[in-house]
Amino acid sequence: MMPTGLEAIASTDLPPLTRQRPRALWAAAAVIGLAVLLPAGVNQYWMQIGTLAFVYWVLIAGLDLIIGYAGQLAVGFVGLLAIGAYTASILCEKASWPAFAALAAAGAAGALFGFLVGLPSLRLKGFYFAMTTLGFSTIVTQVALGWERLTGGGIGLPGPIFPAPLDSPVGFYYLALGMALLATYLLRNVAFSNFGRGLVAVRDAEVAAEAMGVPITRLKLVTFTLSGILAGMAGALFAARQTYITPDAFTFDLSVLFFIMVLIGGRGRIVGPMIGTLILTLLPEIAAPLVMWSNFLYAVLLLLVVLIVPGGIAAFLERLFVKTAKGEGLEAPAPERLNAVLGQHASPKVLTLQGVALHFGGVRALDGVDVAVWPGTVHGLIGPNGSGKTTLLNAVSGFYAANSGRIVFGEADLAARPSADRAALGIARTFQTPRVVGNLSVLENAMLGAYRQFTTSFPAVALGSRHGVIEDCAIRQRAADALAAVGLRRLAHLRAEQLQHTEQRLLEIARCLVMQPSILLLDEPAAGLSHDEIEHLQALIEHIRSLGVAILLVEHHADLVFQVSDEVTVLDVGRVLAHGAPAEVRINPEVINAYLGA
Amino acid sequence: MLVTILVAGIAIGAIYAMIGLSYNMMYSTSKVVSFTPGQLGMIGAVFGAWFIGVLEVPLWLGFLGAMGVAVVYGFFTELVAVRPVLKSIEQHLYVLTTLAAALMIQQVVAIWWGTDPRPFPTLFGLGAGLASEKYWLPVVACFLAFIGLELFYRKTLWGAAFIAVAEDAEASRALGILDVRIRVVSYCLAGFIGALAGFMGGQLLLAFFALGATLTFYGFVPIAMGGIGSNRGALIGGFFLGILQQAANYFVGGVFVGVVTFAVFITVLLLVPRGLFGSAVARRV
Amino acid sequence: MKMKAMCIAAVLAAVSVALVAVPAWTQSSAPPLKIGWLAALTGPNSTPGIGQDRGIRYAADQINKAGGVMGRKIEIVSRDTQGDPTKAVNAALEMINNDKVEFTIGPTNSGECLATQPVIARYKVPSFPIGVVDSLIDTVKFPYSFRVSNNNTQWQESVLNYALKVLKAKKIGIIGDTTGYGTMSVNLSEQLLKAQGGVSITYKGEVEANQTDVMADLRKAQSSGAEVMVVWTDSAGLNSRLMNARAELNWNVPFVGHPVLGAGAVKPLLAKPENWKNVFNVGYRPMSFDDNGKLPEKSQKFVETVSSAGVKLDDTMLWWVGLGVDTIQLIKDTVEAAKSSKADDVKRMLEAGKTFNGVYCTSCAYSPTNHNGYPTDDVVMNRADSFRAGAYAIAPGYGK
Amino acid sequence: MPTLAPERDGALLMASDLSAGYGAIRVLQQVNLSVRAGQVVALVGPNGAGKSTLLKALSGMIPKTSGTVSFGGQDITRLTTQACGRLGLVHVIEGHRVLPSLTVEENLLLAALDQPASARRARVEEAYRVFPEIAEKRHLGAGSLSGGQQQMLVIAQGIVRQPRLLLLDEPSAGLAPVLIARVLEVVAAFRTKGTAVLLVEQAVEKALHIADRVYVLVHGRIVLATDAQSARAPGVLERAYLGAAQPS
Repeated sequence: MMPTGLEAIASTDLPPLTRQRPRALWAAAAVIGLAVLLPAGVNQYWMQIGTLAFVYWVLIAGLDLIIGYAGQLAVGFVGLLAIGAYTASILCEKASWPAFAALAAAGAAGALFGFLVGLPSLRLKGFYFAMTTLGFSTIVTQVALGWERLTGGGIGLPGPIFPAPLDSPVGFYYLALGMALLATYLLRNVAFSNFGRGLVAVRDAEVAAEAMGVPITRLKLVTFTLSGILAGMAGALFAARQTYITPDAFTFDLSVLFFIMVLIGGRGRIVGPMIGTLILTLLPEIAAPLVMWSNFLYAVLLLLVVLIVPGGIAAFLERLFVKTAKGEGLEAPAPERLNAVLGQHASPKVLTLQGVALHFGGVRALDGVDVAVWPGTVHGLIGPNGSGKTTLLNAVSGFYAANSGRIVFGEADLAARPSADRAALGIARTFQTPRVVGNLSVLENAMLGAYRQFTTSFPAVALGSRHGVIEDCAIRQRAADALAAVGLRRLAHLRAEQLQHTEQRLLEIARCLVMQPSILLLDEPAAGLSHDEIEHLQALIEHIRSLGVAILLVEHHADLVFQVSDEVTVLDVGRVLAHGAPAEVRINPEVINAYLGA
Repeated sequence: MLVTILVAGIAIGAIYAMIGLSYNMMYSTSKVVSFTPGQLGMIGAVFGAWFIGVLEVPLWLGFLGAMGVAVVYGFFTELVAVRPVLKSIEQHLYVLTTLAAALMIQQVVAIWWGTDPRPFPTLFGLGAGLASEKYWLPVVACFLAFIGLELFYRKTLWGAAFIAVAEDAEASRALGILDVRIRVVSYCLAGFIGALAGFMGGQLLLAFFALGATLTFYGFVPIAMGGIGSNRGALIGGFFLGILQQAANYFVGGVFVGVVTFAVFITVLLLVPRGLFGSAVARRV
Repeated sequence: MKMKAMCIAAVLAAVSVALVAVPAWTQSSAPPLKIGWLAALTGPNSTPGIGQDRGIRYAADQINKAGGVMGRKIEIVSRDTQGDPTKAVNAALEMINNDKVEFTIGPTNSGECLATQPVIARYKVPSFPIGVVDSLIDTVKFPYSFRVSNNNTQWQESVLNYALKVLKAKKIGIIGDTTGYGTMSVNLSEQLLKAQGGVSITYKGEVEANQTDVMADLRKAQSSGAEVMVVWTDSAGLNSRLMNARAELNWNVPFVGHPVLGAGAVKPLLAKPENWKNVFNVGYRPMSFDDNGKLPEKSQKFVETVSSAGVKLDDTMLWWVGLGVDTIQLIKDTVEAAKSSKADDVKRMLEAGKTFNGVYCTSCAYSPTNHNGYPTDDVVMNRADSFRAGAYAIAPGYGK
Repeated sequence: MPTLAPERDGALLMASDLSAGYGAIRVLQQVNLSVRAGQVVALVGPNGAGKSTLLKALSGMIPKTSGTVSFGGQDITRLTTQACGRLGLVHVIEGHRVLPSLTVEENLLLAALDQPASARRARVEEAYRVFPEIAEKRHLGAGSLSGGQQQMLVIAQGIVRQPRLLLLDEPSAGLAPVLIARVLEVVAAFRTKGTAVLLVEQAVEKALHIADRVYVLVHGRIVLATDAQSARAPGVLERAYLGAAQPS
């Protein structure tokens, strides 16, 4: 997974690839060396099985991004393989295109249909989405059968033949190996980049991803397109390896096989699915007599992986090779590191709510609320349960649309802006129950905050652009500073799900800081904190304020609110009950009654 | 010509509708959309054919035997494929485990029963031509199942308990209702209804191991149209799909029936994700 | 004490060496003649593969008992392809590279054959595919590939000649299933009939194999005035439903077409046994009972010897078993005639045109330009409902 | 303010060093609490303090991270909420969560599902006597009832289950004052029938009128445990609530 030790990251100039643990680099070199020498050491049969494994891996590398990283259960991916295979074969056979041009065309066709297969994932989840991909692949086989003039129907047609040296089994082996390495390179670049982290956030914490401004629709579609390209090219290679394709070569069982290859490997990993692909290509050859039971074994394997070894091979390997260092625990925060994080970036903006009303069904959650939060000040918001505090926060951060009234931040009228743009405007928020991306490391979670400020495009990152790597390092450094600021410096490399509840709260705050916000919305940050943890929080809030960031603090912890706030508003049943300096509000009889629920 | 399309369409539509009822029965108590209803239909057809056709067991015993196997498979599905993944339902792991359960039964039947469609015996031998039993048996069974379920929900206390668990599992637990036991019973009942579809439709569909996959897909279309959880939606969606397919088969030709069905399926899903009668989706934050 | 342990170890070592050496010693000096058999023994259409498998193993045993081929024992190396093209290609690669087979038989379905032919051709291994698709045999693309069984055109000609010459039909309807094989056969029949001239195709349709109700389609064919229905589907279910629909429309028009019209699996699917009347499936003269119910003398002897050797015939087709036996026999004769099993020698010997007289392929002959060995006029029509012990009665009108 | 040790003898329900929460979130920290037979105990505290979590931990709705709970002398720490219910520890959860598409009668009959069929009718009639307001709406869908009526129905469901101890979670939430009085009057009546009540309530003053003892829960800790009389003294609760009482 990610490199360990925060100090190692401090040197920003080295691109992440070379700074990966030497052991991983040596392992990768060994595997590639073995693959290059294989044809010499083994007969043509096992070599061609190797070719098949590489061809499948070109597809699985793309599918791993969809299932492993983005968590979209695309069950019917054989349809895209078929589209690539038929596009290449038809162009070569009927329009006598050169093989490499046909390969590129297969990639393009894969991109188009990958995009189309991705569209339903924007609205559908789980079973519904799995069903659409299954339906898609059955349709592809039926059209291949029915459109006889083009696809040769049941009789099928010959696959593309690559030019001279590559048409021999050995030559084609190296072509497939090359494509497999290219696919791995693309997968690695995206997986270890800003986009890879965004995908895992979409999989594990879609709400948090939206709050951080991750453009979920665009990210999903771009990922489906990339995996479509890989699947299409894999299809062309598959047709070339088979030398002849018929519709019944693209069976539902192959779809399930691809699905299991990713899952057995382990979600959100690269090496795991690679090994999964190798095993599931070799297994049927070794256990040929068991071929009758092959589907049954795949089903049992799928069940075992989900129920017993959710982490798959990757988790198993990690337990063996990667010793997950124990977190040494919380440190005293170092607020001075904040200057490096926020720098002079935070442009001061005023948040004003005028007459904001919002109701669900009969219940009037907010009933004409006026609140103003000035830059460089802390505005406390308190009130009994169900008074509308969190609703107000959700309205500002775009999860709810106000029925009437205006919310203005700086010059932007928020009503008009979609929720995903709020992060770009400089609005950052935490949640009542912390929403962190469990499977990402603490450092990666913090880096997610800067998703919107990452300028390199997806294709550029996929192809390993230097600029993308430099940007990534800058964000990594900013995240490291933010973690130090909140006291999580020594826990950077732990997975976020290993953190204590309070540490997860601080991680959320660090993530917000990395967004270099103009306003920070804190939703009950002190809940469940111990006494001295609250003091640390208070010091942190005061330091953030001193750097010109506006803070809207929703909190039950009365003495924290009254000590740190510059002004306090008390909400009750959706209306402003009292407003003013903390000292006056605290002794205001109405407030006490509201609190005691007289 | 219209008559043939209607009669065959309604007969097939009734089978899809019953598979839809099986989907709803499982969903109501577990909020899991499972891959196995189609396989239950296959079990009804294959085991019905085996008991009555091969072993020549009397009709009613063959019926009970086929239903029994489906109930046991329903129990197995809940125990192995649903219960362990209920805790992390938002990760949709149930898609994987129920898919595995479906593939297992399909492969076992393929190895034991063979891979060619085998005959399903005529049950009562009533009617001929368009009035043959193979057309109206599934329709009768479908309405009996639908009405039976409505009565069960409305008139019996156990039915009320089902609705309670479906509506608010936590409140039901607080009331002392054993929601786990209700869920197990619902999966067994779903097994019965699914197998009923396969058994009653056996003469139309024949006893074929790959029936499960087709019924799972075509049985899900009414659910997508009608909205998961609504039995009325499943019925209407089922009959609509049956007739649509027969018409497409006649006018457009065999190959493109799948394309037409998928086109209808995907448009409905994208326009009305919750379906026409579906229940509202919970608030996000 | 140590001594005792020592000598026990020595004895054990000696015994184990002996065990390993024994099999090698008894084997004749020459290495076994390995024949690869790509069979679909499970999966969708696996029934033909199972029948052919019985013939192949029976023939190999008989030959090995009689001393093998030039002293070399025949070893059948088989692997189940399940009718899946990818598995068939992998199986072929394994047999050729790992097991070093010198011949391959099969695969048994057209899709698989089309995928394996180019792969096998690249390794110059003589192969005997069993699919009927014409494009499987091509003396240029697949120089070492020969076919013992018939090709699709021979089936088509037998069926269409019977419809035109024996049944004397002027208006013909053609119906097939929507699989690749089905659509291809329906189009081929249409072309051949148009080339024939003097006959009108009143109905042409394709029906999905598991479409439950075919009444609508058949009613369209009936109203088109077709006098004979040519049927191309290998799905027993669809064939039975077509016959039942014909009976319900009481439209007594002969069905002429694919062998599976007479398959054992059709019988139980029929609403009434008489629905099987007036149905003629394409078959083979050597495997057909003549008018007084007797098989040709050579086939009768074959049936007796084979069933006495314990090979079951009642649940399969006799010609499948015959094809298996003939292919092994053909390999033996060719290798013995060429005195070598090298690919080029075998190819030269086969193309020399020496006719091979098998049970199923009674006069099988190849030439450098024709690698289809089956004699066309042995492809005849049978009466579908006359199925007995794997064979059929020859259809009326053949007489000679 | 030292936390008082719960009375050892004769306690019907006793929780000792009870901790619980949701996943990584620690809500309750070493809570000690007890309720004697026939006693009405009020549990108050600022919202978000963990009052509902405590009731759910006591009744087995959520797993406990540590500590034990005993009821009628029997250890019920591991029991499911259904099993606790059968022992007489009945939990009426917050938010008047009736089953809307079932009739009032069906809602009540369901509560008596685990009792012999013959006894169900008697239980339901008894509940109607306590809440005549819902008696005449017995055949209406529970969803069509007003908030107050739904609250009565939920409590009636508790009555039907013949509780020895009733855990009531904010029965007065969202109710008009006159209905709050009606509900609290019914709660007080339980005492006369010997049914103990652990009442979680926002309306602190009203709760104090009918309660025998009071526990104040702040941030998952019991900061004050005293009899209702001394709790009513001025300033006692304010200090507990508004943070003056620093948790030890």
